[in-house]
Amino acid sequence: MLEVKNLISGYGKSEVIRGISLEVKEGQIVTIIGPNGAGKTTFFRTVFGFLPARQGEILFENEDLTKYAPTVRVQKGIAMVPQGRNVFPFLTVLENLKLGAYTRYDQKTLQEGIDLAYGLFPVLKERKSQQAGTLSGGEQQMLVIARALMSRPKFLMLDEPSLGIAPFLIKEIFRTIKAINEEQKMTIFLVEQNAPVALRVAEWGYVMEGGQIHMSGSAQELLNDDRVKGAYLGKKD
Amino acid sequence: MLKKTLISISILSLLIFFSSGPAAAAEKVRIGVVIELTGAGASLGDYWTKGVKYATKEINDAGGILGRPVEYKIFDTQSKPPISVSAVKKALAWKPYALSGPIYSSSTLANMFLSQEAKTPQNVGSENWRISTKGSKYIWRTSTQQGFEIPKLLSFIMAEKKPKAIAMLHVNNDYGIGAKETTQKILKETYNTKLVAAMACEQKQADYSAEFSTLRRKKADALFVYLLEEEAAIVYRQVRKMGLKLVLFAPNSGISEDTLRLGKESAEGVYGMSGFEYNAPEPNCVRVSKWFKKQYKEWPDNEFMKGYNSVYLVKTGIEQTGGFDKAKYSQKMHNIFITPKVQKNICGGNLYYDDVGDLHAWDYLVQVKWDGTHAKPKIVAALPPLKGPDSSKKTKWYEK
Amino acid sequence: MIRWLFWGIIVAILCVLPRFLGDYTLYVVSLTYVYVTVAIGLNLTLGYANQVSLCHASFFGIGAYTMGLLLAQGWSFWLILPLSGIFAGLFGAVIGFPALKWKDHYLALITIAINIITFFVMMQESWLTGGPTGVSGITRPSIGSLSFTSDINYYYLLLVLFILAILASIWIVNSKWGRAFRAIGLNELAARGHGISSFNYKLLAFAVGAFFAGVGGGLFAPLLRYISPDAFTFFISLEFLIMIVIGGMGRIEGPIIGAIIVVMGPEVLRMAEAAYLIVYSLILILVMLFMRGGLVIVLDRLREAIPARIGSRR
Amino acid sequence: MANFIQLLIGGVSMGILYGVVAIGFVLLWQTSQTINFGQGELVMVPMFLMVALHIVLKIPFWPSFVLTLLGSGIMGYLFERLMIRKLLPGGVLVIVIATLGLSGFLRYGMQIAWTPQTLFFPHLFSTKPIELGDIIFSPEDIWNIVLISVIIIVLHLCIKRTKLGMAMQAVAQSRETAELMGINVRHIITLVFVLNSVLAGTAAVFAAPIFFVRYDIGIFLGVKAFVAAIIGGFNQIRGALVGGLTVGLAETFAAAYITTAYRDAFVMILLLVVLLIKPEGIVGIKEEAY
Repeated sequence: MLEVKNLISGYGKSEVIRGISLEVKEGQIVTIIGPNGAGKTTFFRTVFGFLPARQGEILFENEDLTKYAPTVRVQKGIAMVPQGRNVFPFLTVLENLKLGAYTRYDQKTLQEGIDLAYGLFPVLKERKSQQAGTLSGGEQQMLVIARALMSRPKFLMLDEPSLGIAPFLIKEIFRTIKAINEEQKMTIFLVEQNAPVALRVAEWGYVMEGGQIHMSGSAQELLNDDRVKGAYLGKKD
Repeated sequence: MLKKTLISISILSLLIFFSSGPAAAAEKVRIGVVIELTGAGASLGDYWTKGVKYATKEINDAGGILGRPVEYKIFDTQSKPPISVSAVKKALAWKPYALSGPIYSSSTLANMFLSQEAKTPQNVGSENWRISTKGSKYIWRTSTQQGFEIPKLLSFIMAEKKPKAIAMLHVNNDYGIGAKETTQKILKETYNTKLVAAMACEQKQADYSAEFSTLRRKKADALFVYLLEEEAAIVYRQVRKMGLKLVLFAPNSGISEDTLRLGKESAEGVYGMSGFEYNAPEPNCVRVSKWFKKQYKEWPDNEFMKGYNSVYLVKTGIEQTGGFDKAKYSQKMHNIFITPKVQKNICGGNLYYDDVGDLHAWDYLVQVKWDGTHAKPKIVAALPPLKGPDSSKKTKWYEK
Repeated sequence: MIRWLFWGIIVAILCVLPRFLGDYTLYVVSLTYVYVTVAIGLNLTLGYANQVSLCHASFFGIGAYTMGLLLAQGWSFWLILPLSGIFAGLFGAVIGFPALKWKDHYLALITIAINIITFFVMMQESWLTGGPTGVSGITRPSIGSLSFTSDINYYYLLLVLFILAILASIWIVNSKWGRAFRAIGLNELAARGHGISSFNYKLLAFAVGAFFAGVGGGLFAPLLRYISPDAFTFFISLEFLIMIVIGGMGRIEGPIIGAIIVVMGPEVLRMAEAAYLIVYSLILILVMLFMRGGLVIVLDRLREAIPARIGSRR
Repeated sequence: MANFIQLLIGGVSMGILYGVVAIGFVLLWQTSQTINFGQGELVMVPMFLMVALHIVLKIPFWPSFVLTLLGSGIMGYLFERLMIRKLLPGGVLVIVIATLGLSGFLRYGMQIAWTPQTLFFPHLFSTKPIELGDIIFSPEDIWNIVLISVIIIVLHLCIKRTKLGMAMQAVAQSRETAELMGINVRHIITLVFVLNSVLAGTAAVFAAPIFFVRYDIGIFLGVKAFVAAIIGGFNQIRGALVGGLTVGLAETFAAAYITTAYRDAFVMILLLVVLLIKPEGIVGIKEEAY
């Protein structure tokens, strides 16, 4: 579904992504794990179009995306949940959700989307007329994921969904991610520092370090790999 | 490469600019027009410049001054005193015989010492009374100063309208504050009364409800509107809009063509003083106004006549001295009575210049009448000058 | 070595300049010196410490009125000139104390408001300032038998003080203060982390900037020999801002180039009569569109192009 | 009491005019962090346009009005496309200086291209004063207040209820997140500039009979609206309105009860007081909350 070939990008004079090639197959959950500063977020921002690609191709359903603005990529069926809590703080939860469906015009899909969001995260229904800025961190993360689903994407990109969230909520969020993948047949592309959680839901994984892919394999293989274990999985697991 | 070329061009132009020293004295009579071409006074400066232009053309068509053609050059003061100083310096570097302008009193006060030092006659359009107290022998006014205008206006209003409580709106600058001081002084000394309210207004002020509420509180029945043209028109409009019953009276800025063009029917009934207006009963005022109307499709403001006269004053002075000596010019042009015999084309009839360059001339008390399409000042009375040969001519109020 | 020669030649040119100038151009150059002095102050405040001030005309006016009013009381010019700077600097510190808690557009607005208020005080409090008619008859100074009354002599006085002002600003920029200003300008939080008391230095930058403006005002009054409130409006503050932005912020050469353009630009362009203001406005837009770092950049390019390295340190 | 009510009407009718110009300031600031020092000129130019159409060419009022708004919109579009888009990466100061240049360009351009004189503009409404007991007021003031209020309410509803309005709010709160939603931020910014110009054009038509039409009126209106926006709150549309009314009322009441000599200074003192006590403005929200 998504194929990245020899991608190079960065900020100013520095080159952060130094030739990355990878593939995400339709229907799968694929994750990139790696240490802080490996360039995972930069890679995501390049794929979504916030950063221009300096070289290489980003093929989505065999079409090169590099020439399109982020807006167009949304219309092509890509949605991204960026790092941090990117809610519109002065709009209500419901208004936030409606904005998620900005590229979808008809009332029916809108209502379906809202029902789906409320089904996945019932707490959002309770808070629907509250200003989004007043929600807790975990609730904001749920809202952001739900909002990304509102555009009915075929391909959902999630950047560090576990960042700064209470541990019991992390599990719930990942359970939901899995559910979205299974019930909605949505392809999910995930960046996570919390490797064990990510690899447990994913089917395929890449390990990124210093702007390059160091390893790849099925999630199960990576979970059992000694090097990965030593570097990212820590003692607890 | 392009940038380098640009730099060398700019350096070159700067060099050319600096190397162009004072030009050699020419055979022309040069007049440096230091005037409000931009800024708040741009509208007035425009009339003035047109007056200078017309007078120059007229004089040159008739053979110049003592055979020499007149040439003028315009220097913008931007309506700002510090810039007016540099404008006068620049004008003086051009070696003019005389200067014409500026109109704004604050600019004149800032730059008049330069013409005094350069011993170059300067004919200004300013009306602030302080100008005549500075002791310059090279400054002449082209209109009567507020210290002469206001007592004449008040004498009519007090005698004919007998107001019980007079209030005043004045523009918050030297022109307006000077008028407030003069009015307070005259009311106290001559009529033993005082203004019930004297309110400073900003330029471009559009809402006068605060001022009107004070008028109502003080039970004023007459209002002296000492504002610039646009603001005066706005006040007339608002007085009508709010249904106030007041005797309105104003200096010449309040009944000038610019004000009436904007005030239209709301200016009906306003009393004002007029020196050189297009409808003054004086042949030259009528003649140049008609020319203006033909040329620009509207009636001129009195600044046009003032600019026109500023050139003719130079002609008069030179012809009176019979040469181009500026010191003699200065001497001749003080205590001089300029009648149509002395200078055929000058506007305003008999003009008397006293020993400090103040103009004493006939003023006309007018009342604005609305004829359905235009507001026009109709003359109610002719008031003789306070000083000079004509001051002894006691007239009854002009034909009512 | 070559650098000193270069500056020596420039100073020499400035010294002989009056011989080639008419009255009027001499006045314009003198006025430029005064404005550069003020702009240098703003450059310290805004260019280095990154604190916007849109009331520099107030500081300038306070300096000018101090000079005009105390001269009328019979004080000596040489005593008043530092006082002009000190009064303005004190005023800067007093308003900076509450104002500098804010930054960017809030600080810009606070300073605009202060400028408008001081303008009204100059306008209305005639007992002190002479009101809208201003202060006239301001005299020029002398030392012993050396009198600065004539335009040329006053030009030389201004030239000396102008060079002193530039040297002072270079000294300040390279001193401990200057480094602190730049540190705050670049990143206030980081500067605080390095133990720089950011508020005190911001206040200092504001006061020093005001001091320069005050001295500029003290020199301005005798140059014009007349001052009125119109010379110190908020729009004049904008002109100072434009000077350093066009010239190049945070560079010693910036205010010099900027003041030359802003003061002399209209004078050169005046040939086109009223149209020069349009041209001037257009230049502002174009510089912002295509030469963001100010005209100093042109100078840099030129310097790079000339193999012998002339010019001052960055 | 009668006096008080009359001052109130006077202050509100001026204040609401400042407010509607200030709303434009707020919209621009919110969506693109632009501080537009040429705002006053965006009112001045439509004033002249209105005179050209309605008085010189004698086109009836309503068609002239529509054409004026159209012209304003085009002006706003060009302003954004040709200037602001290139300047935005440079930051606030660069935009401040460039818009100052623009303001001068339009002002002196109008003076030379047309006239330095003040031009007449007729009243839009009846000028026959209405008397209610001791209170005398003019229909013009009342109509201005009512019609501008309606315009502001409609604008408010559009922003709160329509899809484009929501998108504008989204861009104002976070540009990048708005892009995530598939909102074309550039289009929205252009739209806001057009909207700002049209609002300014509307204000121009209401202001013309009160101020008359002159090339340098923009400085006056621009500064007043700027101060109003800050006093009320730079990041809230209702802030601009509250600010406008506060400025209008403050100058009227201060002039009536204290002194007229410091009329414009009072507003500035008020600005300082507000900034020192509540820098985000009367109804503004702290920017740190973003």
